[in-house]
Formats: sequence, structure tokens, C-alpha cells
Amino acid sequence: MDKLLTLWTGSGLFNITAGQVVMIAIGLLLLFLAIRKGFEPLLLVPIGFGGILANIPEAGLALSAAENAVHIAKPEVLAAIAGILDVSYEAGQAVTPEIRDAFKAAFKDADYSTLSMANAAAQDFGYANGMLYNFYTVVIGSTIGPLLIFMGVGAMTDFGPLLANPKTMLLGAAAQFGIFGTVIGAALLDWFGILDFTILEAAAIGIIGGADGPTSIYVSSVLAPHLIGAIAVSAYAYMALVPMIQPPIMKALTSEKERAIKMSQLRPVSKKEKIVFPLVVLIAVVLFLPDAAPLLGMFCFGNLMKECGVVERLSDTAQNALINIVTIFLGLSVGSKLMADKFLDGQTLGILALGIVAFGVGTACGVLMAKLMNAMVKEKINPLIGSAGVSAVPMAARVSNKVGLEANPQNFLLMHAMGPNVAGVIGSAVAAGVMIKLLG
Amino acid sequence: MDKLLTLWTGSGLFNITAGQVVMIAIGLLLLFLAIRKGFEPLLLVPIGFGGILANIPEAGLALSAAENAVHIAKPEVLAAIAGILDVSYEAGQAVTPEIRDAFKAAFKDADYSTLSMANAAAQDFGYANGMLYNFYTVVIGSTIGPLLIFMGVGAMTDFGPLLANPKTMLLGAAAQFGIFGTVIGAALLDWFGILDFTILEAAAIGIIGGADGPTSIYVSSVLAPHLIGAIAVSAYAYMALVPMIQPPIMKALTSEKERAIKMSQLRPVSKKEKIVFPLVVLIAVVLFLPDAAPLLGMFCFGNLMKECGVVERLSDTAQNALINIVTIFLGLSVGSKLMADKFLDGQTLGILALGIVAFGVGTACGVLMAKLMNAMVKEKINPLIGSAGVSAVPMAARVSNKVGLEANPQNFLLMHAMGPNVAGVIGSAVAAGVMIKLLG
Amino acid sequence: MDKLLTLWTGSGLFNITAGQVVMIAIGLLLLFLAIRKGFEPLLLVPIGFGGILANIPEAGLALSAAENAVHIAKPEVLAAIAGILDVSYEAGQAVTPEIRDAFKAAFKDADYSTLSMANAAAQDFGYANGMLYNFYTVVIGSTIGPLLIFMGVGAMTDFGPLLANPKTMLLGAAAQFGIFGTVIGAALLDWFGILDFTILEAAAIGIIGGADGPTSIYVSSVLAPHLIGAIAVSAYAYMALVPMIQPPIMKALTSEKERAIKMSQLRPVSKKEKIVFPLVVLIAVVLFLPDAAPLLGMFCFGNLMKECGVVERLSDTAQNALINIVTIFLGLSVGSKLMADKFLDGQTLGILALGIVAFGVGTACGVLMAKLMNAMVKEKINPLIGSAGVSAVPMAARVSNKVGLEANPQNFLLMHAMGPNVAGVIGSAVAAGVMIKLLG
Amino acid sequence: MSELMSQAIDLMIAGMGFVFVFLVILVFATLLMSKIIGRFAPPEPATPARTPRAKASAPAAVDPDTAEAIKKAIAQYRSRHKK
Amino acid sequence: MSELMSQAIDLMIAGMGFVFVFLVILVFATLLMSKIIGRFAPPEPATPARTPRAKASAPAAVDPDTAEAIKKAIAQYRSRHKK
Amino acid sequence: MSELMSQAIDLMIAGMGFVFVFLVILVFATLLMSKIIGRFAPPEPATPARTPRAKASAPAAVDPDTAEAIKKAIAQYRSRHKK
Ligand code: NA
Ligand code: NA
Ligand code: NA
Repeated sequence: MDKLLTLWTGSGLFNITAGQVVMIAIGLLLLFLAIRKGFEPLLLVPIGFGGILANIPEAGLALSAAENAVHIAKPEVLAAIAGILDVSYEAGQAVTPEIRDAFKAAFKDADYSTLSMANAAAQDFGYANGMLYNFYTVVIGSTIGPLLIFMGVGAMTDFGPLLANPKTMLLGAAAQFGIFGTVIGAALLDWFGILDFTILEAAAIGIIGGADGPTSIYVSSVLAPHLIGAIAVSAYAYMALVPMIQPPIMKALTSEKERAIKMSQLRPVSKKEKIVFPLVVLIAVVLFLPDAAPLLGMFCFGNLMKECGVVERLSDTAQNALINIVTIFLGLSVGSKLMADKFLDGQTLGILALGIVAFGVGTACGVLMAKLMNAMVKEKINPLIGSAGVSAVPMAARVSNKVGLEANPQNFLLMHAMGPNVAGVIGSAVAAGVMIKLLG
Repeated sequence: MDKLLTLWTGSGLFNITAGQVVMIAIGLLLLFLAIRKGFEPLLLVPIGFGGILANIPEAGLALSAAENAVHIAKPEVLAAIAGILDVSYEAGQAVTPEIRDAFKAAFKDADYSTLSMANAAAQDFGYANGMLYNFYTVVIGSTIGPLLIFMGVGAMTDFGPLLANPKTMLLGAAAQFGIFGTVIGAALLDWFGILDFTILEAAAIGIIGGADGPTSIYVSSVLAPHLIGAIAVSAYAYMALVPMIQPPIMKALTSEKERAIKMSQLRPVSKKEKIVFPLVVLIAVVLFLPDAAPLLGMFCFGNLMKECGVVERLSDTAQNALINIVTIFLGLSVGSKLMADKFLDGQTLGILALGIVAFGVGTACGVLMAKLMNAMVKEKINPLIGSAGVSAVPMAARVSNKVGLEANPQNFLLMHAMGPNVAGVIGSAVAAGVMIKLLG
Repeated sequence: MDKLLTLWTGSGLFNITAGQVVMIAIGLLLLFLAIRKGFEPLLLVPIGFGGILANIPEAGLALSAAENAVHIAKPEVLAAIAGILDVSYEAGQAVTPEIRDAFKAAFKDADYSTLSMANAAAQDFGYANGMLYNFYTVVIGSTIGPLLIFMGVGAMTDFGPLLANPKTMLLGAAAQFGIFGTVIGAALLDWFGILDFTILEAAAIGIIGGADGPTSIYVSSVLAPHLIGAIAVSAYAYMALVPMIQPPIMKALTSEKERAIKMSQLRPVSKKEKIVFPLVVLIAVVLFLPDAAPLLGMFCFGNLMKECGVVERLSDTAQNALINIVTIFLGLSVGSKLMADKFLDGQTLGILALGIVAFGVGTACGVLMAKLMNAMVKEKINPLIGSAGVSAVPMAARVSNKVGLEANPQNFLLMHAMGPNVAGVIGSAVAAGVMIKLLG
Repeated sequence: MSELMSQAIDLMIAGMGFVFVFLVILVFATLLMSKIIGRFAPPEPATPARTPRAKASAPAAVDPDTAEAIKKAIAQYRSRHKK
Repeated sequence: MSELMSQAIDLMIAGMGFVFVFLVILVFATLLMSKIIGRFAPPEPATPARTPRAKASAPAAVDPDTAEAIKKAIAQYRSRHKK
Repeated sequence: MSELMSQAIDLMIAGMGFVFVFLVILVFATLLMSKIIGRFAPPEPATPARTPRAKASAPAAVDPDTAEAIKKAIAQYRSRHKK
């Protein structure tokens, strides 16, 4: 009977909190959006599932050994950990909610060595890190996960259209206004007292405007790891919504005549140019922005493996087995940050609201930049390809093509839009490097 | 000459012990069974090979840095490690077998922090963890290996037959008597003074009755890591022997007429049911047994990836590259626990003896449960499918089919047996969760 | 303006050193050789790219957290690390080049625990290990990378030709003179005061003569990790140059008549022999050279998986996904050792000079051994297959075939040369084991 | 009765009890799920139940000879492109 | 103006400035590269620009039916040889 | 003679000695193995020795054109189903 009681008091039904119920519902919603609505399923299926796992009461899958020990709260263990974290707690003292909060605050503020010691102490008493906590530490904490995804994306990217018309890179630059405009937006929310943000948090939120999943995860893991769940969900959800977000903005900012501009066919690009281009980007990174080296370095490495033609084995693995393995763990790791007490918060709503602003501003600036370029050069470009500069590869380029076809059924913009589209990836990685340099 | 002497005194021939010879022979036997007899080769080839590697004299592949340092026994190193482990040893003192035993005992009892410090000290003196020790720590010590295998198995499992006839789940429940019956068996051996077991060891041995490799490895890594070698070998060997173990029991407990019962064809199952089912299982885990969350969570995640149809890339990787990579390392890691001084022990014989009891009891209870159900409901089920409830997917289901065909050549039970077969996987994962909850 | 200044003073252009420029040029040269000239591209593309990444000024991708902290040199951080490393530095003191050198020397001499503590302290202040430093630690520092490559190579190796004519193993033995002759060569350079080497360095350089990439990386990671970059580059470059290095030596040591010797066709080899052979090698390792166990153990494991025919899934993964993933990381990790201040050194030139000697001596000894064998046995072997004993699989065997065809257009030596070719792999792994046993 | 024996019996009661409770709940939850999906969802082309994991009886849409030929072609293709 | 707002504006100026400088330099570097390669390198059969990442419009060298047949053959082959 | 030189010579003697001893033993062990297997085992269809690792000369059971066609089909199939 004793044992059955243990089972009952340890069950989810006995322990579940309202927050966990809500978060599990959100996890199921993400799965629904991914599976039925096709919202970036490769990431949102693992993220949604990881979110559910992270909110299983008593399982502690997303907690460190020390956090699990504090949750169980055996007096002697608590006392040992309190000593390390410098929390005032005596063995035997009642465990009030205030004491729990003191521990939580201590975990948040503790430095690397202190956390290591607290975890080691908890492991001495037989507690273990949760599965998702381990995934997060290895895949995101070390920053390796987003970098490997970036390598794989590099190995899937064709810079041909960009090389055929390099000046479209400027569209990819302009669209990064979405990033920095959103930082201003966060600062405004803070100024009006609606929400509190630090500059680190504001910058991490801004990167949603980069419309690039691994860049968002990388930057937020460096600048504001506690927001990574909300930022990643926001970034992937709005990337999936690009076909709904962008067209109204594109149409509002362009005339029917501009949208019907036909662009001349792209020149063929030689194999050699494609091989040398990632090295040119790399050298530019070396000379101007070392802090973008991890992201752009891995991206260029992936692209070089693809284009050089002599390491097909490696390129194929980077595009398949490796990126798939990393995606599974990356998604579950991001899901581990969807814990109720960290996610259900005003900041999350702010992040979702700012995310859509970010996409909108980026889209608008890309289109406006195209119009500005048309005012200065002779050979006109169709301003619709400007919106592709936000990245969201290849969805945004397809949107440009589709809106272009509506204006002129003979107007195929897909190839022309791929140039700014991949330039947007480079642009947001550069923006990420600047942010990390100045704030990190 | 000096150097040749070093080579000779460091050679295997000079140092090999009788125990190592026996264990290498056992490793070769496992390879023979796997390669020539087809005994679960995917696991037993790496386990057998790992077992040989672990018993190479002087190589220390399965030892930690500190254990390797103690084996070499340079006085100053030994003194440093003795200080950390609290063994009484003075630098310069002769290294008697008693002192070696004292170190071994200290390693066994030491907590996490102490072991880390001892290893760090040994590494300061240039010793390194053995290759297999590292594999074990990363793959099994962290519990990640069995969980990833379970994810891959989930991605290969079709719950269709179970969904078409959910009441066969009860057969998968009944067969878990094999697990708990074996725990009682171990307690009996202990009671009669034949062998000594703790309740943790008894529970870990019982899980052999789950007839599921990764579950066995997961549970024994949590409850009794020192027995993992014997338990895994026993579990995989008896799974391979299912076509010999089960039929006599099945025939003894059923009449010719019962064995000839024809079951009606299974209804078709819709794609939606298959997508939602892993989520239903997950919610049940959330509500009732959080401690089964790692195992069943990963299993359901794999199955959802397979069924949802939108992440084929990930599902394919989970079923191929990832599960294969993990299997290689998991097998070698289990093999690392086949070291002579830990494996050649009365307990191992007890585990082998109890393992076959476990399979037999599980088989019998599955069949009897089917007969009990027939006594209560109108639509009869063929009791032969009860034995498939032990798991051992898909071997046990094939055995049900084969014995059924012997009784009635028109009687195809394979699909009907797959239901209890996969229910047995869920059942033993639940049993694993209960054991870990109550004892872990 | 302040921020723009930060960006400028943090840029590569502002900080780059002449050494870094040279190293980036060397990285580009390696890429050129790999991509245009086909020099072992699978390794040299990642190594060359990793070399460029490692030399990005200010990015610190190949540095540990503590080294990065010392590079940035904030007084309080420097003081904390100085305390751990026992460097005399007071917070606030000016950071002179001497102090930097004192830190560098301290990093080089520090033991495992001290380095861990220094890194932990740096992480407390927010510094992180560079990406390539992490890759190196996980893939090479743990020795796992080269071992997994060796497993994959084992799974791609066919011992058939060797089994058909086992006495050609002696050619693979003789060619290892290249290894030990090079050690003597390094000792000579040291004796004449041209360069300084320790015996560990000399041995690590010698292993280039093994003409086997993973063996070279494994041995140098154990004996002389600071030389791993130069040794790996040298080994792979000369392996690519085998078609230029070997023929003149082969022709100089053989007469036209010897080169025209036709060898009788190899007997067919049964499947069983192929399955048992890796186990025979393993048992020989067990009995005679435990220190070769990691390398030859993994090699035999890979080969057994291939030949046994019952674990095709695992064999296929070992030959594809797994070896490709490891190759990517191994190459980048080796590249991380191409940092200017460690690579641009007289020793590197010495290593390049000794490397070609190693290949030449190995080739010559293989050919001479074949002639010696011809002097003693009746059935003549073509001495051209002796040169294949250096390894460099399968290039060296192809060279034997090509030179043989020049002497006699009906003379197909490829199959006969594959025997000594794979024997050379075993031979250099044995030599590696001896070196590690006697010096490691 | 020894300490271990009583622990083992306790464990069996709690364990088997829980396994049955869990799977009985799962039976009802599954039946409920199928009913709900059957009622609210539009009928879709259902896939007949197939052998899990083993897939031994996969529908032979391609005859073994063709599969063999393709297998060889793939092997040959790989052998050329693999290192 | 709040501290955060001034930081955010600073970040925007530095960030957008830098992004533009970087990409403008990259435009010129790319043009230069293409010119150099075009001048010094022998003409080679150029590949026309294709859709990156998506590869949706890959040239249909094989008709869908054939691809489907091969897909099935591969699936069937795998199902036999996979565990 | 310098310290290093004498160490190097020692290493050569021990090393080459050991390499030869090991491989000579392996030659005899291999011959013995083949003899035992040949005597005790029933004759089986033997595979002729093939090029290891390179596999360049794999038997051309499928002609290159077919392989090319299949390669294209696979590439096309992948391009549709890959992200
Ligand atoms: Na972007
Ligand atoms: Na089971
Ligand atoms: Na060699």
C-alpha cells in the first residue's frame, strides 16, 4: 500500500500545475501547426514534442541534477547545495516557497564553477541531469548545434543567382533593418513601461528579424539563453507565415507597374566562381568581422564542400545524416526551454508581438531598398525581390515569385529573388556578429 | 635489450590471467552465436567484440584513468589517488593484493565527486581513460544510448495492429509477470542462501523478462550498473532463443482446439489514429508515470516522427544512421562490462538461470491471460498470441504465427500477434518506470 | 562612434599579424592542392579550411577559454588565471609581451587539473572555448576520432589478397623501416644542432613513414600533440605524392627483368577465412602488443563487421555516415593546430623534410625486402609490390601496378600489391603500439 | 520471510498492479480516441494494418528481380563514388 | 531618452552601418573575383543558376513515374534488408 | 653519440624487431588458420580476391548508362523529398 501511495503521490495527475497544463497544450498546438498546417515541421515537431516532455511533472527532464535535487528537497541535500550556492538554508528548516525562489534566483545568478559544484554535489547524492538538460548543454550550450545546421545549410545553398547579379546583395543588407528596428521596438516597450528588457534581451529578440532559424538560436544562446524557447518558436512560426505576412506589405509599397517589371535572364555562372566565392566571403570575415567567424565560417565551409566537387561524401553527409541528427537534438533542446515557469511570462507575448514587427519591417526595407536602387541605376530591378532579403530561404523567394506572377503572368522572379534571399542569410549572420561583438 | 624486456613484460602473453582467457573465449563464443547461429547479431557482434577488447591484458580499455593508474601502481601516483579515495597507503609501501582490493572497494563505493577527483589526479600523471570506458560513460552512463535506440525502434514500429484491436494490450500487460516473477525468483535464491542479491540487483535482473534490449540496458544502468554485462547478454541471448523457449510452453498450456481458433481480419486503421496514438500514450505517461518519461517519451517521439509524414528526413535518420551509430557504441560499451573480475561470478550464472525463467513465466502468463479473456468475452482470441506479449519484437509474434499454422494451416496469426507484441514493449517500459520510481 | 571604434579595433584588418597572413595563405594553398590537384581532398579540404579558421585574428576559434581570456587580458581575469597557473602577475600591472609569454609557457607545462581550473575560471568571467578547440578536445584529445576512422577503414578493407599470399606480409613489415629510419633522421638533425627534437617528437615525426593518416594523427596526439598539424599535413601531402615519390626509387632498385616478373594468379579465398582473419589479428594483439589494441582492435572490428555478413547495417554506417562525420570534425580539428605561432617554426620545415625521407626509406626497404625474399624462395615475387608495403592504401598498390605495366604490358600487379598494402596498415599500427608502449 | 523477499513481493504487487492499471486506461483511451477520430474526421483512405518493425510482408509492388537489379546498380554507383 | 533606448539606437547605427559596409565590400569583391576568373581562367562549360536549398525545379531528367517506381523498389529492397 | 641518437637507435631495434616478429607470427597464424578452415569446413563457393577499399574494379553487373539513369532518378527523387 505504501508503494502504491508512492506511485500516486509521484504521479503527474497528483502534481501537475496549471502552467504545465497550458504548456503541454501549447506543445500539442505546435505539433498541430507543424503536422497539419505544415509550419516548418522539421523544427517544430521536435520543439513541440520537447516542450511537452519538458513539462512532465516530477520527471525533471529539462532540469539539472542540482535543480532536480532542490525540487525533491531532501533536507541534507538541500543544505549541501545551499552551502555551494550561498543560499541561507539550514538542514531541517521547512522548505517554504520563498526558499525555493531563493534557490531559483541563485541558480540564475551563479557562475560556471558554482553551477558545476552544485551539480556535482547533487550527483553525489544520486541525482542526475534530465535528458533534455543534457541535450541542451551539449547541443546549444556549446553552440555546436546551430553551427552544424549552418554548415549543412551552406552545403545546400547555391550562390549562383547571387553571383550572377551581386548588387542584389544590397537588398539582403537593407532587410536586416528588421533586426535592429525590432531592438528599437523592444526598447520602446521598455520605455513605456509595458515590459522590461535588457539590451541583451532586446538584441536577442531583434534577431528574429533575421528570419533564419539557426542564427536566431545561436545569437539567443549567447546573449539571452533564457529566452531561447520563445525566440525560436517565434522565428520558426513567422518563417512559416511568410506567405501571409509579406504580400500585403509588398503590394502596399509598390505600384502595379513596378511589380510587373521583367528582369533579364541571369548570366551563367562558372564552377570556379562558385568554388571561390565562399572563400571570398571567408576572407571578408577574416578582415572585417571575426565575431561572425563561427557562423559564416561553417556556412562557407559547407558551401565549399558542396561546390568543390571533390568531397561529395562529406557534402552529402553534411546535408543529410549530420544535419538530420543535429536537427532532432536541436529541436528537443529548444523544446526544453518551454518550461512553464520560464515561458509563461509577459516577455513571451512581447517576443511574439515584436517578432511579427521584425518580419514586417525587414520586408518593407527590402522592398524600399530595391526602389531606391531603381532610382539610381539604369537597369531596373523588380522591387518584389527586395522582400526576399529577409532570408526565410526559400519561402520568401517563392513569395516574390508568386506576387510577381499575379502582376504579370510571364514574370518569373524566382531565380532573381534567390540572390537577395541567400544574401539575407549572410546579412543576418553579419548582424549577429556585430551584436555579439558589441554586447557579448 | 632493456626495451625488448619492457615489450615482453608488457605483453599479453606475460600478463594474461585465467579469467581473461575464459572471458576472451566467451567473447568468441558470442561472436560465433551471432555470426553462425544468427543470435541477435546487431548487438551480440559488438558486445562480443567489446568483451574481447575489455579483457586484453594491460591495455586497460575498459578502465578509468584512475583504475589504470592503480593497475600500473607507481608509488607517487598511488599515494595521490589513495589520498583522494581515503585508502590507507603510503608512497613506497609494497603494493600487496590487499591494497589492490582496498582500491577496488574504494572505487566501487566512491561518490561522483570523489571519482572525478581521482580521475583528474590520474590524468595529471598522464594516465587516460580507456576507450571503452569513455564509450560506456558517454553512451550508457548518461542513459542516452538506450533512449536513442528506443527512439529508433519507435520510428520502426507500426501500432496499426494494436489500434485495430486495443484489448490485446492486456496480453502485453500480463506477460510482464515474467519481470516481477523473476524478482521473486532472485529473492528465493537469496533466501535459500544460494546467491546474494540486493533488491536493486533483483529488479535489474527481473527486467530481462521484459524481453526488450534497450529497456534492459536502461534499467540495469540505473539500478545495478555492475550487472549490465550479464543482464544484456542474457536478454539478447534469450530473445534469440525465443523460437525454442516459447513453443513447448505455449503447447502445454493450450488445447489443440484453442490453438486452431481463427481470428477475424483486423479492421483498417486510419492515418490520423496512428498519428494521435503516440500522443495518447505520452499523455498517459504525463498523468500516471513520469518516471517512464525518458523511455516512453523517446519511443513515442520516434513513432510520431514516423507517422506524422512531414519529417521523413528525420524519421529516416532515426531509423538508420543514428540508430546504427548508437548500436555500435552501445554494443561495445556493454562489452566493456564483460571484464573477468566483474563477470566471472556466481551472480552471472544466477542471472543466466533466472533469465530463462523470466522468459518462461512471461510466455505462460501471456497465454493464460488470453485464456482468461476468452472466458469472459464472446469473440474468442487465439491464446497463442498471448505469448507475443513478452515483446522480443518481432520474433515472438512470428513464433505465435508458426505454432498457429501447425494447428491449422489456414490460420494466419502474425498480424494479430503484433498487437500484444508492441504492447509488451510499452508494458515493460511501464514496469521499468515503476521499478525506477520505487527503487531508483 | 564609440561602437564603430570598437568594431574597427576588433576587426581582423586592425589586428592581423604577418604570421596569420602566411598561415591563411598556407590554408588556401592546401585547399588549392586538394581541389585542383586532387591531394587527398577528403582530409585536406577540412584541414585547410580549419587552418584558415584557426588563424582568424581575434576570433580565437582554436583557443581554450583561458587562452582567450589571456588574449583579451582584462586585469581581474588575468590575475585570477595567473593565480591558478602560478604566473607572477598582479591585477593592474601592465601586460607586457614577457607576461604573455609567461602565460603561454604556463599553459604548455600545466597539468590536466590546472588547465581545467584555469578554463573554469575563464568561463566564470564569460569566456568560452573556441569552436575548433572543442572539436579538437572531443575528437582528437580523446583519441576517438582516429580510432573511428580506423574502424571505417577496416570496414572498407578486403584482406582477400593478403590471405591468398600471406608471406607478402613481410613486405609490409620491411616498409616500416621508413618509420624508424626517420626517427634516426630526426636524431641526426638534432645531433648536428640544426633543430631540437625530443625522442617523443622524433617518434611522432617518424610515424609519417607509416603512410597512414589516422595512425599518424593517433600517434602524434599521444606523443607530441603540438606537432599534430605539421605531421598530419606532411603525411597526407606525401600520401598524395606517392605516384611521384615512389617510381624513381622503385626503378633505381630493380632491374628491368625483375620488374617484368609475372606472378601467378591468387587463389580464391573463402568467406570463412575472411571472417576469422580479423579475429586472428586481434588474438595476436592480445598476446603480443596490448598497446596496439585501440588502433588494431577498432580496425579488426570494422573488418569483422564487413565480412561477417550479418550486420550489414552497421558496416554500412561505419563506412559512410559515421566515417564521414568523423572526417569532417577530424580535419577541422587538425586544422586548429595550424596556428601561426605554433606552426611557423623551424620544426615544421624539418617535419616536411623528414616526411619525404620517411616515404623514400619505406619504399626502398619494401622493394629490397622483396628482392631478399626472392633470393631465398623458389616462387619469385615481383619486387615492385614491395613498395606497396608503406600503406598509402590504395595509391601505393596502384603505383606498383602502373610501374609493372610499363615493364610488361601483360603484368597486372594490382591484386598482388594489395596484400603488402594492407599489411603495411597493420605494420604501422604495430609500430605505433611499440612507440606508445616504450615512450608514451 | 527475508527482507528481500518481502520487498520483492511488494514490488510485484505494486508493479503488476500499475502495469495493468496503465494499460487498461490506455485501452479505453485508445478506444475513445478511435471513436472521436472516426466521428469528427472525414473518412480518408485507410492503410491496412501492416507488420511493424519487420516489414517482412511489404507489398511486392516491384518484383524481386527488379529490386535485385536496382540494388546492384546502386552498389555499382556507390562503389565508383565512394572513396 | 532611456538608457536602453540610447543603447538600442547606438546598436542600430553601428549594426546597419556595418552590415552595409560589409555587403558593399562583398559586392565589389565578388565583381572583382568574377572578372579575374573570367579573364585568367580558360572558358569552361558553365552551369546555369539554379534554385538553392529548395531544388524544387530540378530538371526532370527522369519522369515522375519512373522515379516513383524506383522509389518503391528502393523501399522494398530496404524493407527486406533492414532489421 | 647524443642521448637522443642512442634512444632513436634503441627504438629502431626494438621497433623493427617487434614489427617483424609480430608479422612473422601472423604469417604462420594465417597459414595455420587457412589450413584448418580448409580441412574442417565444407567447401563453399569462394569469392575471388577483389581490390580492397578502392573497389574500382567492381564487377559491372549493370552497365554504366543504367547506373547513370538510376543515379539521376534517385537525385530527382531526393530533391523532391528533401527539405
Ligand atoms: Na536574414
Ligand atoms: Na516486454
Ligand atoms: Na604503413
